Amino acid sequence: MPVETVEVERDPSRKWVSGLDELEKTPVTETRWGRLGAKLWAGTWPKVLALVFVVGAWQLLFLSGWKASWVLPAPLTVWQDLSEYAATADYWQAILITLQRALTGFALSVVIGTLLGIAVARFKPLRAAIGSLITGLQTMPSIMWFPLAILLFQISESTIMFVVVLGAVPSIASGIISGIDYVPPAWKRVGAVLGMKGLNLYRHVVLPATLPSFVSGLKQGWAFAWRSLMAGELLVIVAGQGSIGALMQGAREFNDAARVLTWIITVLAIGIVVDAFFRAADSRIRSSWGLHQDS
Amino acid sequence: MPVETVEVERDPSRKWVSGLDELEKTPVTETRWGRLGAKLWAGTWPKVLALVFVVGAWQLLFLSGWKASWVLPAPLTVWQDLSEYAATADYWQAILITLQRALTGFALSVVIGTLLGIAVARFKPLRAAIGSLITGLQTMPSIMWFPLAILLFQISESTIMFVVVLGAVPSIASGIISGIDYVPPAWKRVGAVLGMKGLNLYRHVVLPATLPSFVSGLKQGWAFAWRSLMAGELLVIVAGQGSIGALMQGAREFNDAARVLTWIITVLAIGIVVDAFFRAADSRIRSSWGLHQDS
Amino acid sequence: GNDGGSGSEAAAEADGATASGTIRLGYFGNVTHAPALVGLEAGVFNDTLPSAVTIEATVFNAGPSAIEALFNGAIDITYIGPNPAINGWAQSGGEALHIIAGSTSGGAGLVVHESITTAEDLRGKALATPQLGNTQDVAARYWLKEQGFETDESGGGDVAVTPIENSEVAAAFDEGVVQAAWAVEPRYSDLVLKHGAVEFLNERELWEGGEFVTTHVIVSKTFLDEQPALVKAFLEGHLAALDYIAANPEEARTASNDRIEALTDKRLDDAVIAAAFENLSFTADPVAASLQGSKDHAVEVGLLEEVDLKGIYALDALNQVLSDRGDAEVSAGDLG
Amino acid sequence: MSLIRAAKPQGTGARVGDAARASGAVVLTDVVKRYGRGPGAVTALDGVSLRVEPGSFTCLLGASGCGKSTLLSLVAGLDDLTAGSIDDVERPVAMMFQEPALFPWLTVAGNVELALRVRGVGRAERRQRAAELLDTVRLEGFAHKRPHELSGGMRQRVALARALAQDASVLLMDEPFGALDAMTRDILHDELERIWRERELTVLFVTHNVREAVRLGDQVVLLSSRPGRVLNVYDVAMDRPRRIDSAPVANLAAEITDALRAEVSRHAG
Amino acid sequence: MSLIRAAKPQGTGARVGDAARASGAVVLTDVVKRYGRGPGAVTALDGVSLRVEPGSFTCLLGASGCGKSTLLSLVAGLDDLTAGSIDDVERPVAMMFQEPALFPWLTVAGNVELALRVRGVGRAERRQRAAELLDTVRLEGFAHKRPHELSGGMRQRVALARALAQDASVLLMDEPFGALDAMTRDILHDELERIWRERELTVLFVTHNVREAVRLGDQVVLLSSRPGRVLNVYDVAMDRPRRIDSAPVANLAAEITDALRAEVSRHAG
Ligand SMILES: Nc1ncnc2c1ncn2[C@@H]1O[C@H](COP(=O)(O)OP(=O)(O)OP(=O)(O)O)[C@@H](O)[C@H]1O
Ligand SMILES: Nc1ncnc2c1ncn2[C@@H]1O[C@H](COP(=O)(O)OP(=O)(O)OP(=O)(O)O)[C@@H](O)[C@H]1O
Ligand SMILES: [Mg+2]
Ligand SMILES: [Mg+2]
Repeated sequence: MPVETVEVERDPSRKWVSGLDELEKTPVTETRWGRLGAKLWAGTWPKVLALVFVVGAWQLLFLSGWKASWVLPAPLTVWQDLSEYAATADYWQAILITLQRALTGFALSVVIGTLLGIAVARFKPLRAAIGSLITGLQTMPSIMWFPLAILLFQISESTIMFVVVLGAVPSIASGIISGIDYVPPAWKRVGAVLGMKGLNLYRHVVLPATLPSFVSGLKQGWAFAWRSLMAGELLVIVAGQGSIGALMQGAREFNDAARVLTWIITVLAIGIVVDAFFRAADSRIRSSWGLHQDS
Repeated sequence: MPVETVEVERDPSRKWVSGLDELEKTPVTETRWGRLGAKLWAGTWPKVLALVFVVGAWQLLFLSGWKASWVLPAPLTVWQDLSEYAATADYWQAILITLQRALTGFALSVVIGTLLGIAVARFKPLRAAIGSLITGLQTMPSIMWFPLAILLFQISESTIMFVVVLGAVPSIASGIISGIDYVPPAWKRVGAVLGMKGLNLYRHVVLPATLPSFVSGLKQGWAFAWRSLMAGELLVIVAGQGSIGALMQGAREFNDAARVLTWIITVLAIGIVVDAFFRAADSRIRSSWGLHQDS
Repeated sequence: GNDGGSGSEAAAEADGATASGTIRLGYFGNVTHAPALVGLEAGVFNDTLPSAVTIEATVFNAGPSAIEALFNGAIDITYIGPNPAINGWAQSGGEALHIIAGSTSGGAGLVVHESITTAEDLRGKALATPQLGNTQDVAARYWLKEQGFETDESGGGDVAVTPIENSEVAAAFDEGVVQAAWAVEPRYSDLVLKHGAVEFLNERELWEGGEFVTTHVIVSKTFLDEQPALVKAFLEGHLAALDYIAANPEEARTASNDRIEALTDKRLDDAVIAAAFENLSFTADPVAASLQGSKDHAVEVGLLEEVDLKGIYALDALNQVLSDRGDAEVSAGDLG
Repeated sequence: MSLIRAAKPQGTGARVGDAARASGAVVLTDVVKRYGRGPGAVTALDGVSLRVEPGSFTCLLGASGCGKSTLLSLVAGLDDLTAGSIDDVERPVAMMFQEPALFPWLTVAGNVELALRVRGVGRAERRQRAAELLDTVRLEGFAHKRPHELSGGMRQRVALARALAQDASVLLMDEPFGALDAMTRDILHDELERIWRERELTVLFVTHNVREAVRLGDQVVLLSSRPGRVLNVYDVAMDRPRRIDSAPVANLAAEITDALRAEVSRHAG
Repeated sequence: MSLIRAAKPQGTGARVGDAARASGAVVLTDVVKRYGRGPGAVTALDGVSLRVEPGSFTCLLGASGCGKSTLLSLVAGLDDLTAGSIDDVERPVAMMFQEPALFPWLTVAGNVELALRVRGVGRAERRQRAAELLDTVRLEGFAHKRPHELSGGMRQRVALARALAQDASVLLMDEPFGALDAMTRDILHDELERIWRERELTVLFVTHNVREAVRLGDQVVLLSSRPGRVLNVYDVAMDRPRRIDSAPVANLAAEITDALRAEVSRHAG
C-alpha cells in the first residue's frame, strides 16, 4: 500500500482536474515540520522574488540614465535615506502619531459604520432615504469636508477624526449592507423558526453570515480612512510632531524624491502589515466555513 | 374564501415574524397600478422627507445666525447659485469632461482590476507576491502618484487616467478576489465535473458566483476612482476647459461657500445617479438568485 | 485716507504692553512666512510679547484652509498671501478680515529654460504657474498680455499657461513639460540653482519701487474689534521679528530653516535659502499699491470679478506701534 | 372539497373544541398559497383545510412539488398566506427544513446549542442538552466538527437535533430522514416516537416513504399534485410501537401507495 | 480484505481484461481516504477495492457517514486519494451530487444547457436537448423558472437532467431520488434504466433504499460503517425490467437489509 498517490502523477486523464482551483489541494508532505517549512517557503519566495524583480528593474532603469537621479533616485540612495531616517526618533514618532489617529478614527468608524449599515439594511425607509447617499458621500474628496470639519471642530484632533470617519464610514456601512442583502434566506428562516427576532436574529444569524462581506468592507474602509487621514493631517500640523501625512507632503514640497520614496515604502509596509490582519480574519472565517484555506 | 390574509393581522402570536427582515414581505395591494404607485411612493417619500429635514435644519441653522452668511450660506443662496450656474455651459461642460474621464478611467480600471483580481486569486505565488500589496496601494493617497504619473506621461490626459486607474484597480481586484475566495466549493465541484477547466470554469461558474462581491467592489472602485479623479484634475488642467475637480478646488480657493456647496451637491447628485446603476445591478442579481428584492 | 474700522481705532488706543490672553496664529512653513518662522523659532515673539500673552500657532498648507479657519473662528491672525486675503475679503463682503501689516515683499519672477532668451521665444511654449488665478498666475498672464501674447484659462493661446502644483513644477521643468515658470521663493531660487533655469524676469522690475506684496498679516474682524490690545501686542512681536531678520540675517535663515525642519523633517539647501532671503524683503509695509495693482490685473485678464478693496487695510494699530517706536508710518494708499 | 378527519391523540385522548386555543393544535382553513403574480404565478396550495389535534402525529404525503414544504412554512408563519387562515398555532414552532441549513460559523454542538441559547438556557445546561441530543441522533463524537466536515445524512441529523432542542409544542419536519440508511432511520423512528410521547408534541411530518408515514403517523394526509389539495386522510389505528416491516404497516402503505400512484398518473396522463 | 466480484455488463457481455483501458471501467485498488491530519483526522475509506465493468450498473449501500459520497468524489477526481489508486476512469465523468447544487444565476433550462455548452453543443441543439431532458425528469413547463422557485424534489430532478446532459460514459449518482415520492421515483427508475441501456453507461449509484438498489443494480456493494470498507458485493441476477415491488426484489432487499442492520448495530453496539 503505497503512501504516495502515484496515480495522480501517472494517469494523464487526471490532468483536467487542474481546472479546479489549485488552492484546494494541499501537497502531500511527509512531516509536520516539513509542512510548516514548505508553507513558509511558499508564502515567502514569491514576495522575495517580486521584491528582487522590482528593485532590479528600478536599478536598471536608474543605470540607464533615463531620468535624472534626483527625479528617480537609485534604490541604494532610497535605502540609505530610509535606514538613516528610520534611525531617527522623528520617523517613528510620525508613524506613531499617524497610526494612533488611524486606529482611533477607524475604531470610531467601525462602530458608526456598523450601526449605520444595520440601520439602513433593516429599515426600508432609511434605505430609501439615505441608502443612495452612501456612495455619494464616498465619492466626495476629503478636502471638501475640511470647511465643515473646521466649522464643527475648529482646528483640533477632532477635525482630523471627523474627516477620517467620514471617509471610512460609508465603506464599512456599504460592506455590511451588501452582506446583509446576500444572507441566504434559508438561514434567516432557520433563525425565525428558532424564535429569533430583531436584535437576536441579527446577533446570531445575520451578522455572522455577513462577516465575509463585513471584513471586505472593513478593508476598504481602512483604505479610505488612511487616505482621508493623509489629507486631514495637512490640516493640523504641529511643529516638531510630524505625522506621516505632513512629512510626506513636506518631502513632496521639497522635491526630495528619495524621501518621498522612503515614505511611500513606509506607507506600503504599513498597508501590508494591516492587510495581514484582515487576511488572518478572512482566512479564519473561510477555514471555519469550510472554504479552502490558502497559505 | 377571503382574499385578504385576515389572519396576519388578527393573530398576535404572528408578531414575532417581524424579526424576519421586513423586506421579505410584500404588502398585499390590490391592483397592478396600485402596486406600482405604492412602490414609487415607498421609494420617494423617505427621500423627500430626508431632503426636507436636511434643508430645514440648514435653514434654521442659518437663521440662528450661528455662522456668518459667507461661511454658511442660506439654502436659497446656494439654490440660486446652483440654478444660475446650471444655466451656463461651463457647468455642464465641466460635468461632461469629468464624467468622461471618470467613465474612461473606470472602464479601464474594471478591465485591469478584473484581470488582476482573477490572476491573483488563481495563482498562489502571485497572491503571495502581490496580494498584500493591493491594500497597501489603496492606502496610498493619489497625490503620491503624481510624480510617477508625470514621469511616465508628462502632463496629459493619460496622467489623470493613470492616477484614476491606480485608485480604482485595487478595489475592483479586491472585490473579485474576495468573491472568488467565497465561491461555495460545491459549485466549483459541479463545474469541474461538467468538465470545465481554467477559463471555462471561471467564465461559467466562478465569475457568475462572484458577481455580488464584484458589484460591491465596483462600487468601491468607483468611489476611489472619483476621488482620485478630483485630485488628478488639479494636477492637469489640460487644454482643459474646467473640470469638476478644478472648478471645485477653484471655488474653495476663492472661499466661495455657495459655489463650493453647489459643487458638493452636484457631486452628491452624480454619486446618487451612479449608485442607482449599481443598485439596479445588485437588485437584478438578488432577484434572480432568489434573494428578496427591495424596492 | 485714514478711515479704518472701529476696531482699528480701538486698537490704536489700546496698549499692547498690558494685553493678556491667547492669540491663535496661523502661518505656513515657507520662507515667504519668515517673520512667523523666526518669531516662533528664535523666540522673538516670546521675548517681545507680554508674558500674559500666549501664542498658539497653527500651520497651514494652503490659503483656503487658513481662510476657512479664520472664517470659522479657529484662528485669529494669520500670515497669508495676497490672493486668499482678497478672496476672503470679497466673499465676506468686507466683513470678515482686515490686513493689519505687511510681512514679505518680492521673491517672484519668471525663470526659463536656457534656450529662451527673448520674450518672443516664449511663443508656443508652456509656462507654469502655481495655480489658476493666484498672484503669480495673474502676474504671468498680465505680463504676457502686455507682451502681446494671447492666453486663455485652458492653456490655449500663444503661450500655454499651465497651472502646476509647486511640488511638481521642478519635475515638470526638468521633464520639458514646461519651458518656463512664474515662480515664487523658494521655488524660484531652487529652479535657478538646482535645475538650470535662467532668471528671465524678476517681478520687482514690474512694480513701482520694486516692491510688491508676497505675504501680509490679516486678522479676523471680530478679534480686531474685541481684542485690540492683543492685536497690538502681536504687531509688536511681528515688528520685532522683522527687526531680527534685518539685524541677524544669518541667524534668521537658520531659525527659519530650523522651523521648516521641525515641520517637515527637511531643510532647505543653504544656497537656496540664502538666495531666497536675498530675493525677498521683509517689511511691515503692506505695499498696498501692489495689492490694488494685482487685483486690477486679475480683473483685466478675466480671472477675478471686480471687487472693491477699499477698507481692506486696518493699519492704525501698526502705525501706532511704529510711531511709538519712532519709525515711519506706513500707508494703505487708497485702500485704508 | 377536502375531507377532514381528526385523529385522536395518543395517550391524552382529550378532544379540544374548535373555539378554544389549545396548546399544540394546528387548524388550517381553506388555505391558498400562490407564488408570484400574473401569468407566471404558481398555485402551490389551493384550498387546504386540515385539523391537527394537539399531541397527535400527522404525516403528509404527496408528489414532488405538490406543496408540502409550502404548507409547513405557512404553519410556521414563515410565509404569508394568499387566502384562508391558519389558527391555533403556538409559535415559534420547532421546524426541521428539507435542507439541513446549518450555520457554517458554528460547530455541530454550537448549531444545536443555538436553539437553546435563544431560549435563554444557561451555558452548562446547554452543553449538556446538546450532547444528549447529539447522542440521540447518533452523532456522539462529532460535537466539535464543522458542518462541512459531515456527510449529508449526518447534517440532516444535526438539523434534527437542533429542531428537538427547540422544545416547542409543535414540531414540523420536512423529510427528516430522507438521507438516512434504513437502519439509522429505524433507530431514529424509535427515538422520535419516544420524544413525541414524552413531550406530548404535535408533529407534522412530511415524507416520501409511505411505510415511514404509516409507521409513525396517527393520521396520514395525502395531498394531490400541484396545486396541493387534501385528497384523503387515513387514520392509522394500529397499536404502537409499530414495526416498519410488519404486515399491517405494509398493507396500509400499499393501499396509500396505490392512491398516490393513481393521483400522480392522473396528473401525468 | 475486500471481495471483488465483477458483474457482467448487460447486453454487451464482453469481459474486459485487467490491463486494457476500457471505456467506462472503474477500478479501485486499496483506496484510502483520510480527511484532516493529526488526532482530529477522520478515515472515511480504508482500503476499498472495487471493480466496475464498463456498461454495468453498480449500487452502493452503506450507513450514513460511511464514505459513499467520498468514494464517488474520488472516482470523479474531485479529491486526492490518501493512498491506493483509481484506474481506468475516463474523465470527466457525469456526476449528480447529493445536494442539487444548481447555479442560482441560471434558469432551470440554463443549468441543464450548461452541461451541453461546455461540450460545445450548438445553441439550437442545446435548447432542444435540454427540453427533452426536462421532459424526461417530468419538469416540462419549468424551463424558465429559477432554482429557488422549485421544490426540493424538483431541484434534484434538474440536477439529474444536468448529469444526463453530460453524455459521459461513466455516471455517478449520489442518492439521486432521495427527495422523490414513490411514483415519480418509479418513473425515473424506468427512464434511467432506458438511458443506461441506450447509452451503455457505467453507473455508480448511491442510495439508502435497498429495494431501489436491487431494482436497478447489476451488483450491489455493501460498505461497512466508518471507516468504509467493502463488506459484500451482491450480484443481482434477475431479469430486467424488474419491478420494485416484486417478490424477488423484496427478498434480496430483505437479505441485504439484514446484513446492513447487522453491520450498523455491530458498530453501534
Ligand atoms: N419561492 C418560490 N417561488 C415560486 N414558486 C415556488 C417557490 N417555492 C415553491 N414554489 C412552487 O410551489 C410548488 C410547491 O413547492 P413545495 O416546495 O412546497 O413542494 P414540496 O411538496 O415540498 O415538494 P418536494 O417533495 O419536491 O420537496 C412547486 O411547484 C414550486 O415550484
Ligand atoms: N470535507 C470533510 N472534512 C472532514 N471530514 C469529512 C469531510 N467530508 C466527509 N467527511 C467525513 O467522512 C466520512 C464519510 O463522509 P461521506 O460524505 O462520504 O459519507 P456518506 O457515506 O456519503 O454519508 P451519507 O449517507 O450520510 O451521505 C464522514 O464521517 C464525514 O464526517
Ligand atoms: Mg419539499
Ligand atoms: Mg453522502
